Amino acid sequence: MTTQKTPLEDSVSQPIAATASGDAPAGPERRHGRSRLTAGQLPKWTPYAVGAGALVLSAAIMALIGFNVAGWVIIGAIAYVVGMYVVTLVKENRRKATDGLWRNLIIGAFLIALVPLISVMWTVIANGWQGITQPGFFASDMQGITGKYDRAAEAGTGPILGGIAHALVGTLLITAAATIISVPIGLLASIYLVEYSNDNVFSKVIRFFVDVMTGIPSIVAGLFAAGFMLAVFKLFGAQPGAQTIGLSAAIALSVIMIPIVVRSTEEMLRVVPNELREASAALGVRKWRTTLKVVLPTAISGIASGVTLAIARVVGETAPILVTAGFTVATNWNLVKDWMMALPVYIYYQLTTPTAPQAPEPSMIRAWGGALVLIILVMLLNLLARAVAKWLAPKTAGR
Amino acid sequence: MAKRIDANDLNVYYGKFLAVEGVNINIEPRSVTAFIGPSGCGKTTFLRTLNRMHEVLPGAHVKGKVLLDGDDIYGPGVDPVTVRSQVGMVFQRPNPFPTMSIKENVLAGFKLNGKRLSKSDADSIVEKSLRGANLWNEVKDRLDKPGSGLSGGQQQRLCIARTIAVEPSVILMDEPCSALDPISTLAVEDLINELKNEYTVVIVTHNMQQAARVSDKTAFFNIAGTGKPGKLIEYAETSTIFNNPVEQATEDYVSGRFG
Amino acid sequence: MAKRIDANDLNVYYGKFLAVEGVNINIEPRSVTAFIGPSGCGKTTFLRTLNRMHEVLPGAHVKGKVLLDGDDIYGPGVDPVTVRSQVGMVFQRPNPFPTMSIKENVLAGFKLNGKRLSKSDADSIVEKSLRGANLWNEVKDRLDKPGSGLSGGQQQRLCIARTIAVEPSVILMDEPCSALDPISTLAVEDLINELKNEYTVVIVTHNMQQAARVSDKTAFFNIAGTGKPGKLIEYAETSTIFNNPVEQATEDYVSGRFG
Amino acid sequence: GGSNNPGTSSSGAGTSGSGSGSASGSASASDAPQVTGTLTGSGASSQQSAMAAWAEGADGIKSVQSGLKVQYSPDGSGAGVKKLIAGQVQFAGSDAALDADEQKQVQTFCGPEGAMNIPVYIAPIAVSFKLSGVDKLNLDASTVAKIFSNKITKWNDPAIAALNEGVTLPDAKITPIHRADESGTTDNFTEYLHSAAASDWSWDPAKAWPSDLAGESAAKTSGVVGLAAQTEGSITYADLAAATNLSHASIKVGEEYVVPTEEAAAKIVEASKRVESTNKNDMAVEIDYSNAPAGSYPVTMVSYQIFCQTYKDQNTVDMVKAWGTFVSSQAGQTAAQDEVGSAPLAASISDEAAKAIATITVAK
Amino acid sequence: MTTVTAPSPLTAGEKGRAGDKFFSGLTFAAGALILVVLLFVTLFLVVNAYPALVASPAELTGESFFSYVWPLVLGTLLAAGLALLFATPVAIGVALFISHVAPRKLAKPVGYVIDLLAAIPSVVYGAWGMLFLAPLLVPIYDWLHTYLGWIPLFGDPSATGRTILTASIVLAVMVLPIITALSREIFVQTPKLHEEAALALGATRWEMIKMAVLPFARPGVISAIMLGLGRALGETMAVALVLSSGALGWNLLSEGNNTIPAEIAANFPEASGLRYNELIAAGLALFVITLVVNLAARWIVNRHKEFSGAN
Ligand SMILES: Nc1ncnc2c1ncn2[C@@H]1O[C@H](COP(=O)(O)OP(=O)(O)OP(=O)(O)O)[C@@H](O)[C@H]1O
Ligand SMILES: Nc1ncnc2c1ncn2[C@@H]1O[C@H](COP(=O)(O)OP(=O)(O)OP(=O)(O)O)[C@@H](O)[C@H]1O
Ligand SMILES: [Mg+2]
Ligand SMILES: [Mg+2]
Ligand SMILES: O=P([O-])([O-])[O-]
Repeated sequence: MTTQKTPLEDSVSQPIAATASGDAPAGPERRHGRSRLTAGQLPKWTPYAVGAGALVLSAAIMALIGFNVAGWVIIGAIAYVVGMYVVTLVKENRRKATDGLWRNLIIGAFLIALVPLISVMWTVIANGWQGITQPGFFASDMQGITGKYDRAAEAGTGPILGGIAHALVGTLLITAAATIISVPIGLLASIYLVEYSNDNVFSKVIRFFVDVMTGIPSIVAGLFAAGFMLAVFKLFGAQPGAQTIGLSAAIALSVIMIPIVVRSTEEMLRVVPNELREASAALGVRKWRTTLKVVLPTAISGIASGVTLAIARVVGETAPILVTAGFTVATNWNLVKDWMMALPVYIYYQLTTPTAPQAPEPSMIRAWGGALVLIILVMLLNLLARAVAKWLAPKTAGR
Repeated sequence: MAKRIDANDLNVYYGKFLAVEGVNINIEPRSVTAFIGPSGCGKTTFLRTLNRMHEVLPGAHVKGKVLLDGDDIYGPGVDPVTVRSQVGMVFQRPNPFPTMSIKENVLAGFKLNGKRLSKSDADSIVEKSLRGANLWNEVKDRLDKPGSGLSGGQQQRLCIARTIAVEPSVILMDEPCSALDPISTLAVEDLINELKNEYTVVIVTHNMQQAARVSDKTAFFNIAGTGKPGKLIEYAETSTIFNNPVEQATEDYVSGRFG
Repeated sequence: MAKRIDANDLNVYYGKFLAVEGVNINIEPRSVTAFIGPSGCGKTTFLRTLNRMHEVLPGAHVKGKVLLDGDDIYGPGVDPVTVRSQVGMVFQRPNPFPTMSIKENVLAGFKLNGKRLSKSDADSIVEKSLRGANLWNEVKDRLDKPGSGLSGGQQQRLCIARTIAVEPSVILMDEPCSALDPISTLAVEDLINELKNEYTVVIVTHNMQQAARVSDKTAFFNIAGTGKPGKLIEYAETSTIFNNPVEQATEDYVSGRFG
Repeated sequence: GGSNNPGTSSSGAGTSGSGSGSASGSASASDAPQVTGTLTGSGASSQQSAMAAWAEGADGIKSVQSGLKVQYSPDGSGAGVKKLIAGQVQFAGSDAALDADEQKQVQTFCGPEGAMNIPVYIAPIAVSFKLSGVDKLNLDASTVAKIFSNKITKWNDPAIAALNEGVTLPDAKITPIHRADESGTTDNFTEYLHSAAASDWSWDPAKAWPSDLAGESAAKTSGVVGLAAQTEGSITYADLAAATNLSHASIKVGEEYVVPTEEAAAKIVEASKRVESTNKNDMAVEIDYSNAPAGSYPVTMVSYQIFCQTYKDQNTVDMVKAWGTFVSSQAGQTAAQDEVGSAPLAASISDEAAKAIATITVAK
Repeated sequence: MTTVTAPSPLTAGEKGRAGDKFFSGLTFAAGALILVVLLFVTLFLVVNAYPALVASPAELTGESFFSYVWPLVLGTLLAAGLALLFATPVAIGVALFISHVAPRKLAKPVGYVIDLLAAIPSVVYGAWGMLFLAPLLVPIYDWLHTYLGWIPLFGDPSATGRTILTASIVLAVMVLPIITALSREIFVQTPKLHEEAALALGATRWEMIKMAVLPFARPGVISAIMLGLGRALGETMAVALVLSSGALGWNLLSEGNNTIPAEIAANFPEASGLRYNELIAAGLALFVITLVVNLAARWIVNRHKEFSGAN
């Protein structure tokens, strides 16, 4: 099985697939008369013609109700999809028309998904670029930064000071700790569900409650972790308040992460073909080894995806971290002592309570800069996960 | 209904690897052609080029022409779907749809035509196809059970039933009987004999006796060595291939101890 | 090394469905036993009970006893892994590990169990096993390529190599040659003959000639009708089964046209 | 390296000094003995900007107590008080003084005398609007109440026009914007409406906006300010210091209209009565809206820091004293005014606060 | 069963079995741990919610806890439901685009690009929603109201665009990558064997998807949707920032409605005494909804249970 399944390359005479299909080069000497295999087929330029027609039609409609570009494109796209369907239906047959319709809808779905993506990314990059290019943005924390400097910065008489060092350190540590806690638990639990439970009642209960767990609001997870750690610390006679540490936040995040890891991993393990398990078992391999060495590597790409999703989810959480790890302007490398800052908390507070209320601009710049860094961080993680997955994944080829 | 197939100078690649080289072959309509040859020589590979299943694999492509009744199936603008609905295929490994019942499996291809099927029509198609594949008696009481709960041989016959239900012009079969017991094999061979009246049939087999029994013409493929491409060595009437082949390699192969 | 197998009153179930009923059989060490019978009669099912692979399927279970050198493999406290490491198996459908190269596939039995092998040991095991499965020449230049890029027959032989690499006491083979050409079939049959000197070999085959050629004893399974359980009809010396069987059903089956 | 912080770096006393011009750090301006340690507080987010000035600023606590580190988590007043009660922090910041119940609960941690509310941050709440062509507006309590209770819906409503002769008001819809989250600002604002315009505002003052009053809302001060700045014809209420890019209405006090300013806000606090408390050092005030002195701005929020009367150990007592005294001192208040634009406490209040804080002792 | 005198050599290998036992014990423990955590969470919720549940109505925000919480419950379900309604078809479309439609060279980068959506923290979605999306939607809402105003859902439009519909759109964007990424991974795992079987029958690409891919992936896709649902139900910050909250109402174009997580996040900081318990009780209510929704979803799924596609 391939890591990233390549599309099946049976082109249905649409431009997007034609470029990729392994067609033989067109024979130089075409037979006289059209091939019966292409008989009744729409000419190649049909999509372009329909597209042009759709845009014209759309322009006409827009002329009636007032022109705007977005409306023109949207109505044009709808007209194109409908137009292609009708033309294919009339000129060819229903199956081809349906195929084309779905293809267009699927491509359309992709384009629709790109719209918010581009919009959000544009917002973040446009606003955040200035932040991350501030000198010292990554190296400094917010110690000593007060509204005075921001006011000066906004007035143009000083640089924008302060940075995200403390928040970045906190986010990395807290997220790493949460990952270290949740991924093994999540993986093991999903292995239990798929490989060991035989679908017994206990596994059904776990599966059900894991689903329920996915719906716990993050703030509740945070409050829970704070309360839990307080109880634990009390048990060991620590000072109240000593539980406000990075580790508490990591536990809160784990409560959010675990169900995501379990659910995604479970699905990925489930689609590993049984014949592989049997092949391994028949060689006298113990089940745990089979699981670790045959099943997991086969599913690794999907598992990596799920874990990345889980990390991406928690790395952006604000409320649970604030109520567990506190709020600080100084860099703290210690997960089990003192307050710790995290990037989302930083972003949230820079946005909502600017350092200088009269001059929020520098805070905004720092906030968006932090957001951009956070996104870049997750993307790097994603790349890393993909690299790991590729490294462990099935060698591709073959039927 | 039956169509002729001609391959001209066909080279078949997996990415950069040339798996089959320079095949020229003319397959007559209403005939049974058998492909024989040692394992790994490219029989499956070549067979899959005849209905454009080959290109489904990433990087796999062909050079040359395959003509279906004179029309190049690799010609510009040709839709592989059109080709495949005319050239059906039974795979070397049985592959019933696991989420479908036995009945749905049989009707899977047929339903694609989108013609509304009355229940009685559907039933008669299912019965006819399953009888054709000699599976009817074994499964008639559990048509609504999943196709994956069948034994290996039963699955293979289910796939045969599924393919003939569509009634394509050409039927390609990749070792259709390798998982079958003699009785089922016999039934499938009978089926092939029957199909020949209306369709063009191409079958890959390791069983020389089977090739001798069912085919009109036989193509012998061979491979010179590892990493080399497979080639069509000899293609002639089945009796010629088995009794006085032109090539030494053919003679060696067919006179080896029979499988 | 070889061990004897005795099944006493074995019933095999898929959930509630009784697939094979009341099998009593004694398989001698250092012998080759062939299972024959029509498709769907339970050969695979029964074979899989001999190394406890059957119970891998959800709901599948057995009643009765299977003794390996006198020890009940279904006895209390018996570890199926221990059983399986003594009773190896080649499946009806080739199933190389897609995550592994050809070489890793052959060594899977060691590597997966966490055994350390020196490079030279590993190389010699790989070569010996692949030669044994008659695959060495075809793949020696691409041992690091994925096992799934092989032809059907090559994959099957790879699975055979993988099984003999770990040198179990008993080797079960489910139609090992069904995807093989005569030459490879011959090689595998030779291999079986060789294995017999040290191991107990059980093979399922649809090919009567093969059964006749390689086996010492033959067991004929049959099924009375759909939904009925498969039964062991007759078990005797191969020559007896093929020349003067006791049961009419056996006679009918083996005298049918051969596959 | 590469740090661009103006003040102390995390390594301690050393100053990298890139932006700071004033004397700081080692130059101990106080005669008080030096204390070292970390003081932890939590509470109102309204104080957060001022907190930055007090805890981090060049003129902040570091200028008198270089060894005192103060950390403050802007969890919200309620959360801050809860944490103080639970003993998880040493002081709380709150937009509302402890009520009787809380005074009782806090005794577990603070000892039998409970805790004291010390006013440290006075903020005028501006009634701010965005209306093109209009940047000056006079309003009285009842008009404000009617606008926010959706009784007046147009800018050119006669009631508004009557207060603003000579101003051309457009025929535009008014979009009142309130806080979506519970907040001290809302509490003070509704308190003002409730007491100054009782007939037009029937709801009890509360941190939460009346749930049966529909309207646009946004989270946090910056949220309402941002939304108002985005929305033509909007009106909202927010901490004056943060209500940038908006115009502010003058509020009728007596017969005149008072522009929201820090001084005007400080004035009303100075004139306010104390609230009865079980702790004799408690300085919680209750603003008397109906008797606002001339020139004072009535819509004003007082934010407190809440300290225990007793702490378990001497070092905490020293830290709290050093901190509390500084924050409520004129120096601390000026620092906050410079940074945030809050109204400084009157000198009399500062002095009183210093006395109250001086009574903090170690628990017996 | 047997009366063995000498121990069977088959039972001798106890040592090797320890690894298996240990590992399966470990996986079981992990599963049990999850339940224990959930038990603790439940306990935490119940203990902290209890005072609000038994308090006299006078001390509560609403007339009773129930009257306080049910509009929030409906608001949460409305927002999450709309979000899933928007996101699911698009997400599955994108997943299919990546796995089966896009040219091979494009598929990987496209998958990566869509993963970007998951990388965006919810605060940023909130900020984007309130600063950018909401104003953008104002004219569209006006348009909807003008032309489709007769549908009760499209009543008087808000002047700011911060409505439940906007919040749902933001939520949809947030759950989209979750559903896409998991569905894609499952689609990709569809056995080639079955895809080829469909193609060889003359199926078009869409028919192949319908015949081989979707049935195989169905349980996985449902799981992905459930994960998305969990996210939509539990999302806090984005909703808190985007929505101009208020009383429950059917008009999607005006301010109003609220979700439980947003309600908790907005009011928790200032909450003290019973108000805090009330908020936690709202959290408990959400927990119960999630439970019920999942029960319902499982019931629907199991009703249509088909043959598993894995083997
Ligand atoms: N997916 C693939 N990628 C690369 N090489 C392949 C692939 N499939 C097959 N090959 C190689 O192509 C050659 C021909 O394989 P093919 O499957 O056509 O053989 P075959 O004649 O059908 O053999 P068999 O009788 O064993 O099925 C072999 O060398 C094989 O290893
Ligand atoms: N997983 C399963 N679940 C339920 N029934 C099954 C399953 N596998 C096989 N069966 C049934 O058990 C019976 C015996 O099957 P088995 O695979 O043992 O046959 P076989 O003799 O090996 O046939 P073949 O020669 O075709 O491989 C058949 O009726 C089959 O349909
Ligand atoms: Mg083949
Ligand atoms: Mg079988
Ligand atoms: O200071 P606030 O409580 O209004 O945020």
